[in-house]
Amino acid sequence: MQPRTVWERMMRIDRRILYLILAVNIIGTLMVRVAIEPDIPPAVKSFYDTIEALQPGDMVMVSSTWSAGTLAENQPQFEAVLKHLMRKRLRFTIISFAPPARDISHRLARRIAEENGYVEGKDWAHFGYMPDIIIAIKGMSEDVAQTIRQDVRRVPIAELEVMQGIKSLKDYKLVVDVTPSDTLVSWISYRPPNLKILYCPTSVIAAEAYTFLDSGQILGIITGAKGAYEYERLLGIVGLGTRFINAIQFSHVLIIFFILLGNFAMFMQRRASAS
Amino acid sequence: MSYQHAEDNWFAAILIGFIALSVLVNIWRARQGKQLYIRRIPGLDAIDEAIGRSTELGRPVTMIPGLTGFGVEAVQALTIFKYITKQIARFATPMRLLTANATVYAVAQEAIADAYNEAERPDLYDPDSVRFLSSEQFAFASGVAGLIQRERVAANFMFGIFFAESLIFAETGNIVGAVQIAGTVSFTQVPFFVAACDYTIIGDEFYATSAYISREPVLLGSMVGQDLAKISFASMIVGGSLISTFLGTNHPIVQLLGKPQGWQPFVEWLSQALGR
Amino acid sequence: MDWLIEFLPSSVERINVWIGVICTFAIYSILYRENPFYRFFEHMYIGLAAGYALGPYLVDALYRYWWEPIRTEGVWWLVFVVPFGMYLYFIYNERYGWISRIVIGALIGAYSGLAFQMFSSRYLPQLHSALTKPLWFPPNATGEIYLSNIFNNWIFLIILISVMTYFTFSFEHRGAVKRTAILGRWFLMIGLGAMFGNTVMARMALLIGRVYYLLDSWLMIRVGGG
Amino acid sequence: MLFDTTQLLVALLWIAGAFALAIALIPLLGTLPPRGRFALISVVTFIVGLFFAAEFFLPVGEDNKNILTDPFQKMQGSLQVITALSLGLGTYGLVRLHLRNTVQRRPQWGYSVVLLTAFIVMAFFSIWNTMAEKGLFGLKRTPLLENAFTLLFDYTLIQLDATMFSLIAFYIFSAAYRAFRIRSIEASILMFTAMLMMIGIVPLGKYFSDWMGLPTTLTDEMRTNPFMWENILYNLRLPQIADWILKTLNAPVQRAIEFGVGIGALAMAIRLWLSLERGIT
Repeated sequence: MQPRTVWERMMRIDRRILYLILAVNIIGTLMVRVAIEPDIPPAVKSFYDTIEALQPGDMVMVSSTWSAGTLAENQPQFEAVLKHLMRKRLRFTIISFAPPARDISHRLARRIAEENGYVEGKDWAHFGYMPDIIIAIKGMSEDVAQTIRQDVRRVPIAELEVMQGIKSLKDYKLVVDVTPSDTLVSWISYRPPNLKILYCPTSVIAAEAYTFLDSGQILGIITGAKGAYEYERLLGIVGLGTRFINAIQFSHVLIIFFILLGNFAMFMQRRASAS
Repeated sequence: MSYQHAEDNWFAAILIGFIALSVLVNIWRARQGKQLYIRRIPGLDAIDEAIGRSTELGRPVTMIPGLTGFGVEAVQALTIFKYITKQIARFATPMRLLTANATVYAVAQEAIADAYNEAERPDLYDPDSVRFLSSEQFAFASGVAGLIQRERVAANFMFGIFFAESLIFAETGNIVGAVQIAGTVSFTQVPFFVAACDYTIIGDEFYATSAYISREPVLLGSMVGQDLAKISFASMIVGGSLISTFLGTNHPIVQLLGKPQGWQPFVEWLSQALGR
Repeated sequence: MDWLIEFLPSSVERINVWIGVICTFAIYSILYRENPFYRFFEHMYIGLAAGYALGPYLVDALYRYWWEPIRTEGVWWLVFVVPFGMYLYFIYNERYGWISRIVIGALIGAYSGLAFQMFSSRYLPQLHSALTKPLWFPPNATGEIYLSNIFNNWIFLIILISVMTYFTFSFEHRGAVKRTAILGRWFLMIGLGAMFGNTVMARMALLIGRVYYLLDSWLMIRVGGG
Repeated sequence: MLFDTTQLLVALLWIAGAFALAIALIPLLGTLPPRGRFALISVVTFIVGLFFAAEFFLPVGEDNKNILTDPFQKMQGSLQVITALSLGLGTYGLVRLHLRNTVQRRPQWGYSVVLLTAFIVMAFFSIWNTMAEKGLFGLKRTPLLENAFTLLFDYTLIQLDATMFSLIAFYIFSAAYRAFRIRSIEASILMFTAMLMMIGIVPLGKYFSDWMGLPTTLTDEMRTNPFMWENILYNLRLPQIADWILKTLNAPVQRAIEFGVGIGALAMAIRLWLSLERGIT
């Protein structure tokens, strides 16, 4: 089975060559900086506006369930959102539904809090890890202190200054769900009726969420690292999204080019074998 | 915009009751021996065509029942594989069924042996044709890819629940020029199958296929009941849209249809309307 | 020169980074071909993942939802949960294997019971939203409604109904219904195409994140964007 | 006093009693005929399901709670305990398999040793870490624990995890080139949409649109008059097309899928609840 024509040889190209092309493309485009201002999609704009509309001191829950596997997508979102919350001087608490997610989000939040003069326990808190999302949401809808008991540093919830005047999820204004999995459905299904939801999914599950955006079950979407870049531009900061965006868009160009090339080769090959 | 309890809008309870009833009544009818109708979906024709192609070529056929453990989808995938095996047994085309789960493996062995018996060719059954490769996602994927390439399979059937390994299967099958039919309820993987396979059975169609093949009363009845539910959804959407257009988007009937706290305004409106 | 000294694994921190990098390259070596190096790290990965899960998932859940409520709240009936939950382990026993199905039955029952609230909360607001899309300027317009909104509402309705038609099975698709269903399948492809485009972006971003780690933490090159 | 399990001794006695009862029941269960077994499983499934269903359906009082709302937390917690036990089951299966490989010196048994070693070391530190967090048995976080856990978790497990996930990018690229062919109308629609999305959602899409000289802003006049030439051009911008696809074409498709999946899931829940599903149990 020796390939005969150049087209056939092209179609049977060794996959390792393709891998190499992709790797080189990504390393190259990561190093170069081409600044293109984005068009802010309405879903990101309404995300921003929802947070902007809150009053200083309002309470926000950040649900953070991502860890190393999807770090590249979720970390830029998480950082951008936290920076926005702190800029607005909002109070917030973080909760994770996976143990690695707790460690990673606590570490990051502590760093960003220090940079912005936020004090853990006073301005924000990390509730640690809850194994079951349904128990957590249904329980917190009645009583946060009873459900969570202690924050990640083992301080009882009732003693946290940040929790003053907050009894249950009903006293929260907003949930921001930063996630690579289907936690959104649990928030949608089991939250108290008036709690608003903002959504930071990985891009894989972003398209599915547009039906919830249309129905008003969620109010905004930041789509992966690309969305984080758009959000960073809205906030006027430079973060991981800004660093990644160039490599993301040129990898798209590369893939589109190769899909077209593959189809062209097949077309030519068919014509050659027909004649 | 969420429901804590059914009391938030009793319409939810009514709708759930209606769906439950239509499913249960149809299961009961099917069990009573009533012949319920399910249309023959185009995917089945595609399966038959693929079987035809592979028998012409005489090369093996591979079947993959997804990556998950033993569950509803795996059972239904095996139902379809049993059907395929019965067809190819008549032409003595060899087959390989590759699993990633020990329980699925055990059940598959039984099912395939059954299929050869039912086709009256028990002599053709080779226990080694059903294999357990690995329970690790990518180890399984590379095992399948290797086998597809080595044996240059003529047709490749993938039914069940799939994850990111789906594109490795589809790509490899494509390279050896196999006819590929996929059927999955994992919507995130459907794009890969559509782009690389000859035909893709999507979502509910997968359940319909196995119900059609197995004629299992519970599946048939449930399928018909679900259809009733879908038709009622569609008619509520069309009717509701018309009411929204002519009477306004916050008309009590519109509020009743799904809005939490929509029950009270509807009851008030209804009692007023009846009182008048 | 300074860079080289910093680069080499001379501190605990750097040794850790180097170990991480070795792990990364070991996994990537599969891209060239299957090899013992990859296999070693693959098995290590499975072992580590299984071992890690025991702490936060097993011990934590037993403590939080079993031991703690028994001891601090005095919920005495919880004591039965673990002994009876252990019936699960009969699954490997031939004679008593069926006993494990009792426990699995309880889990399945819970899944079914929870499905009702999920159904109501997740799907009914979507139903409500689908039927509050006016097909012409409605009598009680709140906010501004433009012709383009009406146009999009029509498209929304047509796509929704045609895709739903495609997913019906209990009657023959003939004539107009058949055409609607075929249209539905094509619209479905548009939705799947949108998912596909986003999936590609997600996968690329993850790879970019990894390359970024290698450049930033290992080679200590400050990358793009300032 | 008898039910006061906050006393350590009482709690331990209760647990011992519960274990004794569970063990004593086994021979009794063994005498059940197959029909009885099926009935028992069905009844347990039904009752547990009924609890959760009733919590949702029963009317609520002023405080938005009904009689089952408070026990709900404990019931759900019990399920969580059982799920955790089933995790132990999976681990047991994995360890058993590789122990057997090692003991019987099967081919490639060296890798099984690697796996078991990694498992034991990690399990030790992971359990220690969890217990230290809760302050159980007076365990503390020592420097040894901190360092070992950082190495094993942050610099090994997490790195392996992230790398495994990122491998898929290579596979997608290779599959895109070698398998994604215009073979049917469907595949063409899908791939055309995908390519439009890929370029429309990134800043390059805006860049191309600007370069082609398409209008960059939407004015009020354009909004009220959709047939204005500028408005038509504005809507041809790649980002606008991508957003329109996501919102107007993709959203109803996703919703139709949601309805199908939701109705199917509800039907399946009912079948499982009433033990009608065949071939599973």
